[in-house]
Amino acid sequence: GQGAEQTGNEEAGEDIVVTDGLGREITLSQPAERILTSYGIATHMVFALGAQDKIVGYDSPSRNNAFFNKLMPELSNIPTPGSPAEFNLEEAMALDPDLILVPGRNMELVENLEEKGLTVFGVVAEDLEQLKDSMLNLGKALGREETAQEFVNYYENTLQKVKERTENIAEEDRPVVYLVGPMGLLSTCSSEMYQHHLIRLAGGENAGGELTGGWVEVSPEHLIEWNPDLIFVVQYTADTSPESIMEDERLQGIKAVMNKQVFWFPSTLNPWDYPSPQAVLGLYWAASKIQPDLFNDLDMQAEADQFFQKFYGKTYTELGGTLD
Amino acid sequence: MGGSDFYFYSLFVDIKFTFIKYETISITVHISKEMMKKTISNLPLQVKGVNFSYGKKNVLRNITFSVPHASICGLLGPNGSGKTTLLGCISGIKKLESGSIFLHGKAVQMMTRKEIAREVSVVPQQTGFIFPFKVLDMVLMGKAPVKEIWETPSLADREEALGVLERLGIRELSGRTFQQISGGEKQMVLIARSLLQNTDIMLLDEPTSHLDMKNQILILDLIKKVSYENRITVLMTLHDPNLALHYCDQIILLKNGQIMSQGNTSEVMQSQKLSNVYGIEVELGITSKGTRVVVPSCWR
Amino acid sequence: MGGSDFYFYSLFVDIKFTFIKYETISITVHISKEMMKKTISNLPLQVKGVNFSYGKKNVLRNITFSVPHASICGLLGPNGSGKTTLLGCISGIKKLESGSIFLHGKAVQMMTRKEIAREVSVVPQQTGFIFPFKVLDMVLMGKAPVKEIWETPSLADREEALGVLERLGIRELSGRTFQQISGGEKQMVLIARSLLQNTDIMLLDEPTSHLDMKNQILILDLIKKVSYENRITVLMTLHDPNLALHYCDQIILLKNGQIMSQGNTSEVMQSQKLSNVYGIEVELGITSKGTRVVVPSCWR
Amino acid sequence: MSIGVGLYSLPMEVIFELVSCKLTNRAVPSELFSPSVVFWSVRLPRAIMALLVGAVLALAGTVFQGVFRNPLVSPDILGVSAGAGFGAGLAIILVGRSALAVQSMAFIFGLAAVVAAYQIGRRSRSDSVTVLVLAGVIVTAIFTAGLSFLKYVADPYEQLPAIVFWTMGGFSDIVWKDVYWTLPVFIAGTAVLFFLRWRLDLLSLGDEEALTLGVDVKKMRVLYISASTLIVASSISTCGTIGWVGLVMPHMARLIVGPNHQFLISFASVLGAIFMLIIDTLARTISSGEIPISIMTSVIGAPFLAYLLLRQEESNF
Amino acid sequence: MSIGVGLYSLPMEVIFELVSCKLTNRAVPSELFSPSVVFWSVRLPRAIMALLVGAVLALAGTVFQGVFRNPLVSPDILGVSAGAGFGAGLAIILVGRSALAVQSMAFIFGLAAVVAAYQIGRRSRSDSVTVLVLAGVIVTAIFTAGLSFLKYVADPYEQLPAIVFWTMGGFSDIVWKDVYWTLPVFIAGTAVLFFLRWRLDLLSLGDEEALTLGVDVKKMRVLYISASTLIVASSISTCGTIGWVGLVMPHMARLIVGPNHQFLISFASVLGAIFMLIIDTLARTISSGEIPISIMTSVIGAPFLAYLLLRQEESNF
Ligand SMILES: Nc1ncnc2c1ncn2[C@@H]1O[C@H](COP(=O)(O)OP(=O)(O)OP(=O)(O)O)[C@@H](O)[C@H]1O
Ligand SMILES: Nc1ncnc2c1ncn2[C@@H]1O[C@H](COP(=O)(O)OP(=O)(O)OP(=O)(O)O)[C@@H](O)[C@H]1O
Ligand SMILES: [Mg+2]
Ligand SMILES: [Mg+2]
Repeated sequence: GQGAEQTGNEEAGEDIVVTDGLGREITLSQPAERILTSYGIATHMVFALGAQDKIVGYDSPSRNNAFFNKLMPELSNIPTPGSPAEFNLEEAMALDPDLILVPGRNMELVENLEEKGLTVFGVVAEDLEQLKDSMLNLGKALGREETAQEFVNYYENTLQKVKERTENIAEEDRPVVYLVGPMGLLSTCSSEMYQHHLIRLAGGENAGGELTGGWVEVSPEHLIEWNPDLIFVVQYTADTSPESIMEDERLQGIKAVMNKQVFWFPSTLNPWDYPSPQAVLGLYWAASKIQPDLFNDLDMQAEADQFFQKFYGKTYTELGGTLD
Repeated sequence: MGGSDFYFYSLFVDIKFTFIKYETISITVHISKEMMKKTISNLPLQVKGVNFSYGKKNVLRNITFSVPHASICGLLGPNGSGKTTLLGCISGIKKLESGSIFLHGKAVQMMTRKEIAREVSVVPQQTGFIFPFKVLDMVLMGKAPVKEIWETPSLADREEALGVLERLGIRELSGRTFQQISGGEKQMVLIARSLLQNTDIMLLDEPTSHLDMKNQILILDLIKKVSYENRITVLMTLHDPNLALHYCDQIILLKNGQIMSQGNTSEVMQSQKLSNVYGIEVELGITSKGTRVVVPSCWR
Repeated sequence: MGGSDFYFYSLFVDIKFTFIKYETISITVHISKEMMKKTISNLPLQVKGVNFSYGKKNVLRNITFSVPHASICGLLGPNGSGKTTLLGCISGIKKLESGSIFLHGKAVQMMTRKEIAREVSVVPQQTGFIFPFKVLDMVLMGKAPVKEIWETPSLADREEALGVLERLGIRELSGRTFQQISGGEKQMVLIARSLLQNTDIMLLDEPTSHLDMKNQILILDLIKKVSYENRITVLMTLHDPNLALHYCDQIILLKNGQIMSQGNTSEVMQSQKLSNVYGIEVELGITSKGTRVVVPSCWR
Repeated sequence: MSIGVGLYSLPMEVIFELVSCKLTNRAVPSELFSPSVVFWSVRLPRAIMALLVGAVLALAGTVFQGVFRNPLVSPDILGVSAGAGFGAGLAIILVGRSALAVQSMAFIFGLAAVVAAYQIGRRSRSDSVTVLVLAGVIVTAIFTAGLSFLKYVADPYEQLPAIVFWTMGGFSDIVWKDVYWTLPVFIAGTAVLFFLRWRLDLLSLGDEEALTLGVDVKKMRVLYISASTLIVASSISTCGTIGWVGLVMPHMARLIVGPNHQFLISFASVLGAIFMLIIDTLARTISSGEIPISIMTSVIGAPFLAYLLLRQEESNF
Repeated sequence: MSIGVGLYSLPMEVIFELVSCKLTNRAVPSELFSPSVVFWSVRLPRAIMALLVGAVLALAGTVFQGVFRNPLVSPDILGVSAGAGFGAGLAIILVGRSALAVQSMAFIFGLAAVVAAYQIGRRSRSDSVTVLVLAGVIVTAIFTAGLSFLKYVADPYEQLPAIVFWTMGGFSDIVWKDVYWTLPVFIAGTAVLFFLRWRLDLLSLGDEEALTLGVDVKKMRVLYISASTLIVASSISTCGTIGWVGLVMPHMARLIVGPNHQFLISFASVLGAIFMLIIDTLARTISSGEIPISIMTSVIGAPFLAYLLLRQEESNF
């Protein structure tokens, strides 16, 4: 890694200037060829941009990710110098990356890396807008502008379509959705979470909408009182499954259980319920479950296959993904 | 002698049991069996060829003695001669290096803690506590050996404990915490506990230390009375030869972990023997009023 | 009297200082000032009208006495009479309820801990420890009062400490841990520490308890010698009146927190007075060889 | 009573009606179906569990402080929490999400950790309680490291949250099944400790003195540790690690009734049970989400302990 | 030496070259630019910090165990970690991510917690160390609850992760600035404790006996606690909470050189420093992806402690 300043003087005209999630301008003399990500979402973005062959190091939690490994079997031989929590500076430097993708919220790490003369891109993608921005900028930095643009277009189309149909649903017509979060049956998303907005966007009402914080613990009493019409269970939850919910004696009086409206939130490959490049499919899926009448034209399986084919080169089905 | 038969029987059972479970130590048991033939008797306390070491430091060497029934035996000797250690061996706290100790003919090594505690009560030389127990609670602990493991002291036990405190003249301390009484009062409480334990054998490690003259006499008179009336055997260490002279029936003189002399008080308490053991000139005198006293010659 | 001037001066300074800082207690100080006019003297230890209570329990009542320079004063009394408490008051551990205590004319209440510890060393009645310190380290702690806060004992101090142990005949214990020595040996070590502290005033709480006859005599002889040679004032509690008789110049008899009698040993050690204090008949006798002894009458 | 309060309002007459339905074996009227579920299946088992866990943790803490003669000891000093956490993690990774497997593994490893600590302590030349405690520190460290390692290798989306969830204590998910499975263990362990309560006084005197009073120190120590560990392990394996109660309740109880274990044991249990029920009731009532039990224990318990400390008439320490 | 090892390979001759460049004030050859950064800005400050933190934690732990006469005491018993965590959380929420603000707030609240604990302890009628420790338990509980509350109200995407990062200890983020700001505090505190080391022997005898030996027990206790707290707070505020070392190193040291604080203090510091450096070197070398420091301390430290325990010739407890 040569410091950015050194190359800056040579041929200023060809410099690539991108803005990262923190609003910082980053200048590259040429598209980054050796990238290091320390953040799962960023790794996802790199895959969605088809730039995974540029990865020289990635975040350790992604190491066991079956989806990544299927797309790129040699990934397991690439070092993992860090996670959002722990970052091995030395190993990162030893890998000599052109660009390091880190979670934008870890300001200290960003500063620290820059001090060492490394080029850092802070990824902030807590909602779909930020996701689009990040994809565009990252696409530019990685020399994948076209893919990024395609991606953004797809996103905007989808969003547009969903919004049109759900925007004007009256509050009382919105089914109450309870989303089972990572800590098991009794954890759900607060109004500050992406998942809350996703449910709203898909035409539902988040059961935990009046809560604040991140993932919040509630008691079974809440659940019974809220009496949700649908229950979504995220893939990465603990100790809970739609089957166990259907069997839970405490929940037998709940509409969702009585009407058998309890589902895994797809997908079996990667969760679609948080802001990652595949999140848009999650929106589609949720909308089709929450407002089946409005989205009866949607073939979720086909949509997913198409999306995966376009951005990952293989269909969702080919990769082994299912929708329940 | 019914008593002796009973002991023989119980020993026999013990030995059979031992053969089954611990085959490797059967030889030791054999030897004891030989010895028992002779030693099975009503003698309450017999110590035979006991050796003990702390690490490499040899502290007791071939200690052999026995204390007759219902007698008071004084254990005298210089500091560090091994008195406390010997008492520890008898009460089974310290594991012997060799030799054996018999309580009423039963080997201490083969008795459970509870069996030992029903035979022997101990007044320790020193104590240290974490929790601020009440004096009465401390004394009541003397009832532990005769209780089943799940029992707690009854009201009758409380009455009995208060009675013992009364006898020692410290009943008014019963509600105080053990940490908040004076040194001598602590000593009295420990003795009260030992009395409540009500065993056939009492071991007392310097029972009169920290006690004032009156309490010393009170305690020793009481022990003498208890020993006589209840047929209790007492072995106690003392540093004051005058007390030994006036209260003990038997004396054992210990020095450097060896018994220098033992026998009836009048035989052992002779100036030559005492001088030898303590390493200072000691003389036995008699006051004009006829009280026998032991005094160091240097006080003349 | 240069010494007295010096003390007067230092008191004056103290009082002025006191006025400035603690205006509220100036009255107390005034009274002391009055008293001081008379009491400022070379008397090493003066106790004036001391009262002390544990909670509501009154333990010391109007205790007033003084100990002359380089003399040995025995503090005798039954268990729980307040001896240990009185020593605690003198060494400044216990806060007085009223009255005052002067060390060489300086009020204990106004001295820092370090100043007190340079004047007074204490051999406690009981100790309890957490860490297994070596005997030599225990003894060396006696050097703390004369060291600056950041200093550690020097090699010379070690030599001195070993010398003291030598004098007490326990040099070979120096490398052992304090937990692993006998009761009497512990007592010797605490006395050694107090000797190393080398103060003008020594307070000893039952220094002879747990000691054998030889060591009792060794210690008391040594204290007597030290007191004489180094002009050291000693106040010690004792339970054995014979020791008091033979080693003390002065005696104070305490009962129920009150002084019953005080004065020269020969004046105080009279059978009537002792019988009164202890509540048993005591008689003073003399052996055929001419040694004076105190014995309870019941031993006759 | 605590079962009346909660987010789902259950007026007393409704509870009355529900109980009388149960007693007379009448069918619940359909409009009371939800209240019935809330009352019988949610609130009651939860309240019972809170009472039980509070009691056993306080009890075990008291016993441990007595056995170790150290006021800073809490029931998990010998590694039971760390062991249980590791066991649960192992079960989640190897077996999957079966609650039974997770609970049993947690239980077994909780016990295993204590056995390991005891074995290390026993093998040391100086067989003191301090050594035993240090052995506990060792075992705790190893199992904690093991759990961290499990987290490290766990699938970050499926297993990791499950592990994290498990380690956080709480009563929100308690169902009758949990009560049924822990109750026998609780009763057995508590009964043992209750019956042995007086010997704890003796044991806390110190080894030598206890020996001369006929207490088989080693055997009793093993008994106390086993019984306490059993109930703590079973509590942890159903409700996760609930700190603080086991350490602090014994002190509160001691400040009130003194150190005599004869009374202390029972009093500490009752105090612990009441405390835990109050805490849990507040935790599920006060705010719209569940407040973690650990926050509540501290917020309520800390000032109470401070009050007791500052109020105490005579030194209890 | 540890600075030679690491994932970024720095052969000895390179280090040599780099040092000689520095000494002679030569410009670094351009091909050594990266190694130079790794050496001077990454590895060196980190190694130095690990040494320092290991030393001060072990030192503070030894002092606390002596002052409290309890082998289970660790330097954060009076609440310094909890306070620092709360302070850091508050800074993150109120001020933002400025490292200076976070570190200073952590430091200040760490000290404040200890002061609070001391004040509670002092106001109790029985002014014993146990009461002080319980006061510490109270303060710890309150600040921990406070931190949980802060986490609860924190923005889940920005502030919460920042708080969580902060509370996990580690050296991976250490830069020279951290060394500069902690060093004076470390030196001052360590010097005080080193000079007062002998008095710790006296204090550990018990209050009354220490008093008669001329030790102003209360004053000394405040001094020891202040100096230790200062260095621990400053360590925590830069490197987060690093558990275990402060509790266990004193025992290891005591098992090796005995309880005499005159030697123990220095030995424990050195042992702690070496231990921490080894741990940190391993942590950053062994795996790709940092192994959390807490795993390493346990994995290396626990067996070592077990070895010492089992090996000890005579009882040290
Ligand atoms: N910490 C305490 N709290 C309350 N009362 C106490 C405390 N220490 C001692 N006492 C009581 O104060 C009285 C005097 O005690 P002190 O220890 O001074 O007696 P003493 O003369 O030294 O007795 P001994 O000869 O037995 O050592 C006793 O009645 C004792 O019970
Ligand atoms: N725990 C121990 N470890 C090693 N040596 C010990 C231990 N306890 C005592 N000793 C040594 O063993 C010897 C005998 O000690 P013991 O306590 O039996 O003496 P004692 O006759 O009771 O003396 P005292 O009259 O002083 O109480 C002494 O030399 C002592 O130093
Ligand atoms: Mg002895
Ligand atoms: Mg006394």
